[in-house]
Amino acid sequence: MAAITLLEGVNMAIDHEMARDINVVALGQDVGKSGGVFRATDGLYKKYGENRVLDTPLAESLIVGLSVGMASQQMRPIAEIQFMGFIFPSFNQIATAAARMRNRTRGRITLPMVIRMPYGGGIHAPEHHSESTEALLAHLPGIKVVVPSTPERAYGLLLAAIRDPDPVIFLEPKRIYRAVKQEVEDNGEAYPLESCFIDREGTDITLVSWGAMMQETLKAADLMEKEGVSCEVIDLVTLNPIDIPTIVESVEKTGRCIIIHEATRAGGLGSEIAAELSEKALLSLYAPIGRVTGYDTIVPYPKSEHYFMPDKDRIVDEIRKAMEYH
Amino acid sequence: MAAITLLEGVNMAIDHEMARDINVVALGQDVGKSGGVFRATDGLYKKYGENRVLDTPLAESLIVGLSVGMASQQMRPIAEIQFMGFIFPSFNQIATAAARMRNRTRGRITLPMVIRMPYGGGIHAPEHHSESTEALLAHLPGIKVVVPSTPERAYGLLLAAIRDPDPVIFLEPKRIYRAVKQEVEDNGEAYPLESCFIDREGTDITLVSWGAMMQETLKAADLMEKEGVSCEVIDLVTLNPIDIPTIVESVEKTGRCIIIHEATRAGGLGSEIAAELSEKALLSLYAPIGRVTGYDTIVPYPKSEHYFMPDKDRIVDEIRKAMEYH
Amino acid sequence: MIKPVAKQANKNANLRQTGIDAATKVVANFSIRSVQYLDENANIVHDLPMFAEDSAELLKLFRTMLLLHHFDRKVLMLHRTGKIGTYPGTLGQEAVGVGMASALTDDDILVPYYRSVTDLYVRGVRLHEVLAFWIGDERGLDFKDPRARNDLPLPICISSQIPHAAGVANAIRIRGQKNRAVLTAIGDGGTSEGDFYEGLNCAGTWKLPLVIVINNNRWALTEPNKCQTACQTLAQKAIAGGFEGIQVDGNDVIAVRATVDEALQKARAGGGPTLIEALTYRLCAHTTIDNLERYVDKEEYDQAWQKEPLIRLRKLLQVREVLDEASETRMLNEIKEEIEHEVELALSLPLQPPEAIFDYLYAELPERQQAQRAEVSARWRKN
Amino acid sequence: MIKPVAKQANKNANLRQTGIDAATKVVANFSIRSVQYLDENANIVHDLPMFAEDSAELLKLFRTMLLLHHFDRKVLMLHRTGKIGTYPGTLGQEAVGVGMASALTDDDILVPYYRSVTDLYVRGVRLHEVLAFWIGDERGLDFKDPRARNDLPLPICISSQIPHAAGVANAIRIRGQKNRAVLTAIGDGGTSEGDFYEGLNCAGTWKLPLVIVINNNRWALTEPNKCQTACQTLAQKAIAGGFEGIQVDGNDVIAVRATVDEALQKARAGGGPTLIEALTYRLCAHTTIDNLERYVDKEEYDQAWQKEPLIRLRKLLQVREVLDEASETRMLNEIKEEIEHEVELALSLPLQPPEAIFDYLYAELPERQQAQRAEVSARWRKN
Ligand SMILES: Cc1ncc(C[n+]2csc(CCOP(=O)(O)OP(=O)(O)O)c2C)c(N)n1
Ligand SMILES: Cc1ncc(C[n+]2csc(CCOP(=O)(O)OP(=O)(O)O)c2C)c(N)n1
Ligand SMILES: [Mg+2]
Ligand SMILES: [Mg+2]
Repeated sequence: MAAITLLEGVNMAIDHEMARDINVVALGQDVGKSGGVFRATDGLYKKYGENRVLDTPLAESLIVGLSVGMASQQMRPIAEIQFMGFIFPSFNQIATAAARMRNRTRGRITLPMVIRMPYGGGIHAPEHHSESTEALLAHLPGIKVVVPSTPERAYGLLLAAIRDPDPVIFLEPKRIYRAVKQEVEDNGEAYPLESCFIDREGTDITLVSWGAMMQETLKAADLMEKEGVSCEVIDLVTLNPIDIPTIVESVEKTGRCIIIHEATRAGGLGSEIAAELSEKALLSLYAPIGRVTGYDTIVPYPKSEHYFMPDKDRIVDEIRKAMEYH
Repeated sequence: MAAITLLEGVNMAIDHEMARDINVVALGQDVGKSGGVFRATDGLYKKYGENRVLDTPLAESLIVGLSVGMASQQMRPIAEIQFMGFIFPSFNQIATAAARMRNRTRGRITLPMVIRMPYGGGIHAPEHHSESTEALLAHLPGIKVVVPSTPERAYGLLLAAIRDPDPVIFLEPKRIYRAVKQEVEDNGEAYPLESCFIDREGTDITLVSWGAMMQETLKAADLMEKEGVSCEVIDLVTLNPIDIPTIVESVEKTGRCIIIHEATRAGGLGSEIAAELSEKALLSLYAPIGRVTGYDTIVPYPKSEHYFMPDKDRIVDEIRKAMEYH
Repeated sequence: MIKPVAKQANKNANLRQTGIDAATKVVANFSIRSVQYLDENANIVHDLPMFAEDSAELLKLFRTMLLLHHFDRKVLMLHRTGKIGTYPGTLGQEAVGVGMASALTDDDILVPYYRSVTDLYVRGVRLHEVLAFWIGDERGLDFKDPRARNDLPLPICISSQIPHAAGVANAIRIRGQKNRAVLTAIGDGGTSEGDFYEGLNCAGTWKLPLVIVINNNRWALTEPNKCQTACQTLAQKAIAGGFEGIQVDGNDVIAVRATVDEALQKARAGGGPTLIEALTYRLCAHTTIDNLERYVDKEEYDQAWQKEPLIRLRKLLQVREVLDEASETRMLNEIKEEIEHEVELALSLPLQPPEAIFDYLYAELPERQQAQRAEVSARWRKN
Repeated sequence: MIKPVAKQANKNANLRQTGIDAATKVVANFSIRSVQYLDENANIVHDLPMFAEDSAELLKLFRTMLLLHHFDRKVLMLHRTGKIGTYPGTLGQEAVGVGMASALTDDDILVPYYRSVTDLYVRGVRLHEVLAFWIGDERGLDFKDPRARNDLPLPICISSQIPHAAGVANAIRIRGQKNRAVLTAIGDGGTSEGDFYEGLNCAGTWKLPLVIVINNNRWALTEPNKCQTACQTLAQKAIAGGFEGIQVDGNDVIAVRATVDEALQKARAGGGPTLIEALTYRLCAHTTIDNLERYVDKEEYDQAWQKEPLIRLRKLLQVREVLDEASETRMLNEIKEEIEHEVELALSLPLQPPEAIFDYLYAELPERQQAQRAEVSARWRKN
């Protein structure tokens, strides 16, 4: 069992399911012969041929629309959108077709499909290549939205996404595509798509994050530990549905909560979690719920991106503020 | 001065600005010769001609993209999207072009443009004709999002939107297009695009809503008044930016808050307001912040729409819950 | 530093006289053909296809068209009496849907567009289902006829069905199924949307077993063709997809059926897609809630009635002596009975239970929605 | 009840032999022409346009192309030494951008695409500006040359510029400005996106003063033309818009310039849009961070170098005795100086202040962002 990256975890899951189920096909721009811009589908074209790993025309609405059509005939398409910044041309197909087919046909036609894409900043990529607009997707009933933060979770969650009978959006934090290696067994075991992970138990404050921000959050928790602050760290993993009960339980214990995400603050998913807590755990709160997020501005170009991105320092500051609140 | 409907307020504002400024043009599907499906542009084609009131091809991405191009040359396009449910094909043009032009050219090119559309349910319209996805728009920095709830506000806010130097999304609650009449003077006076309205002062609880839900909210406030509960009612009006200071001030006074909107709950704008309050007014809260919203499901077809839609009864229940909380 | 050249006014003037014409050679030629068998006066302008020799067959098509014709009128009445709201009629366009769908086999798949009642009916979808959908009940899209079980539901988002149809066709291609093809439809206005072209382009690139029929009824809501396009034919849009486009007289059901039939056979045999523009006329308003008198030229409209598809087929059948006034009256009575029955079924459909707004969201309802479902249940069961 | 017909296997078989062919008539014809003046061996295959008689003029074009050619190589070096990240080169495609932009007047407007460094350069945009954009500084799009002030910035979203270009052209049309037209560009891959067609369709419908140039460099990232389209020419996409499409040898700068020039004149005169497909080859990788050896056929690539646009123009200029080795070396030295200077300017550009991430969001910054701006300021000023 070799140590693999998150990216390799993605590849391994797709490979596993393609081997297992002839109905699974991968499609997208450059995913075929060349294996994708990040190599997420590397080797699959050679292994499964051009009928199961399809280089599509450069058209995102088409890619999702094709997937809807294929899934309606009991295939299991895994579509790649090259970067999350380019999901918008396909937004109509996601919102009005993919998310609704089961509902509008009263279950006659269902869509077992995955739309996966690299997302988030921090790799000094050009404009539109650093977006983190998960809140837009998580607001749409009828789809699921999932984000792994480790190689092992990438593998187990993507397996689950591919097997899920409904459309799943799978967001891959590209900043940590190759950042960490982990031993992951190719055992075909899928994770549930409705549970978060408590990555570290703690008693003073709950930190909720997902994707690449988990790294910064864990670093901040380490730093605070040295100051004697015990952080409970939750990897949210599923953005729709959100595992609110686990978060509420944690906050009932710690009395404080900070949510960390890259996305713009206003209307970001931090708001949703804070709102749920302010409803379900109000009396447990010793301090206002903090949100450490991208600012309410457009993701800056690479040279100024660091001003925008949450980092461990901003998280630490917010933790201190919560701990000192009275 | 005649009493006019909200729809006529919209028409009057467009007319006023077209008369005043040759750069103002209206465009969209069916807006020209026939005056639009709801008649929002009625009479303008005849008055200003086919060069200023344009029947576009049936293509939403084009409509917004055209507006971006025209605005970049100092025209002031007012684009109509026929129903909010059909905004998705244009989402890419809104998010990646309209919202960012000023920022990405460091102010060299700016886009004084309006995208207006009827939104919301309650008129027994077919699928996709009852959407209320304002949260998706309000999450995008670089645009403004505005919703009037009365004829007079429709007029004053739309004037402001047309004159604004940046892109404004103008959402028209079609359920009350013709519901109320009000005397509105065609005086060219615009409202600011960053302030909410306190429609009723109260001391026990703050109700925040917008659009057609204002009607239900005011009804609920009336009912509660009879039970001796004094509601402060806020018409949010601008969804981006949100006038948080006014809401915080109100909640500091009342100690309770309920947000009412048609849109789906998870990731709806109610979350954003609740999150801000849970941060800025936590210690003033006597009760959890309530949200009365559409459920987390797809807007049902007309026959079942009433199960989904917030109404005065649901608001009243939530107010009682907040008042009884301890 | 040598500066790039910006103005060339004089030289341009010279150039203009000579122009680039002399320096060009033709590298590609295309033409668009048009198909018609039966003209508006029921003259047979070309030898009929085999199936049309069979009068019983034509009589079936006639009956179906007549039924849909009268269904439209019925629905309009229902609207006037406040029984139903928005419904997009197919008056005048019956030959398009009936002709195209009658060329399908059970193995083929239909991907309808929102105005597709006629093709759906041929496919076995019952009128009360379509009506239920328009009245506002999701169950209308849960098509019950086995032939239509895999057909896609009506899409409301104009043009979004074209990529779906390409996807269905792609599934067939990938699976190497040689007995199947996909048939889809779209309006003339729909050809302005990006999704239409993206699907066309992909269909050509992958040689998909797909036939796309444009119901060119000359109107997109209140906008006539000229607001949508500068093209002399919509069939020529296929040239941008790199495959054949063909025009057909959409009021000649024989031509529609023959053309679609041949295109489907080509598709099944691996010959790739075809775009078919069926020229017809929307003799009804956009929907029941629209008033066409506001924007349609009366004279144009009256002329269009002269070319209406039932007239010529009726004449042909009368000449062949398989139809006369008496038999048509009998037919009409039967038809009206079916329509009444279907309308009754649609209007008497009991409401779905309140909980149903959650029950088809996911295979398994997440906790959050379970709680909301319970809330809805409690609220509406008590009342 | 007569049931609709689903299967017609036997009859279909018969029909197939006869087919609809006999029942068709041709209703529209189209052809695509191609323009070339100078072939790859510098043979003049057609009488040159006026401007090309002027050797000084051609020398300017040559110099500009040579400069951009070397700029590309310089940027690749900078990438290898870690000084810059992603940059999309124009190696091999210099004649497209230089040829098209040199046909513009100052009154026209350019709507570039993301790989548009060559046309922008001709327009007066400095190389350090384009470089700054790619290095990750928004100021790169704040074009300083007066000619480019109204030109649109580089768009990263493929194809999104086409509706913008149509909008700019529409502003010109509405204002009745007869001295202006809009020139825009797109890649071959970009022709698969819906926005491309929506813009095309509108340009045709409204007869917009718009010229669209497709830089067909045969690749869209790692996908060759055949992954994008079944069309034999991309120029034929114009037929779907109802206007003229024309192909041009994109390695023949004279042909590009002449064709675009004529199309712009037509546009200014109210003759409507033109689509021009310029056939060239991407001799560089997709961007500096891509490796073309992984997917490009070596032989095809080597052959493409033989047709590269500088070779033939150099030969012509040498024959005309306005260029020789010595003068080209001098030219190259000057060019390299300009390039070094521009690179220096780009790399030495001081960072924008932290607050600048807020300062161009709206004309007036809302309260919420004002507070965030203060936070950023405090955080980054103290460090
Ligand atoms: C994406 C989208 N935009 C707008 C509409 C509103 N709309 C419904 S039908 C219609 C006109 C369609 O015209 P056409 O495609 O010619 O079809 P027809 O109605 O003539 O059958 C419009 C604009 C819609 N349903 N979907
Ligand atoms: C909407 C969108 N989707 C995907 C991308 C990623 N992407 C950048 S360039 C490119 C290929 C473009 O090919 P082509 O249009 O031929 O232009 P070229 O690069 O050859 O100049 C892709 C897929 C993008 N920038 N925008
Ligand atoms: Mg139509
Ligand atoms: Mg290319």
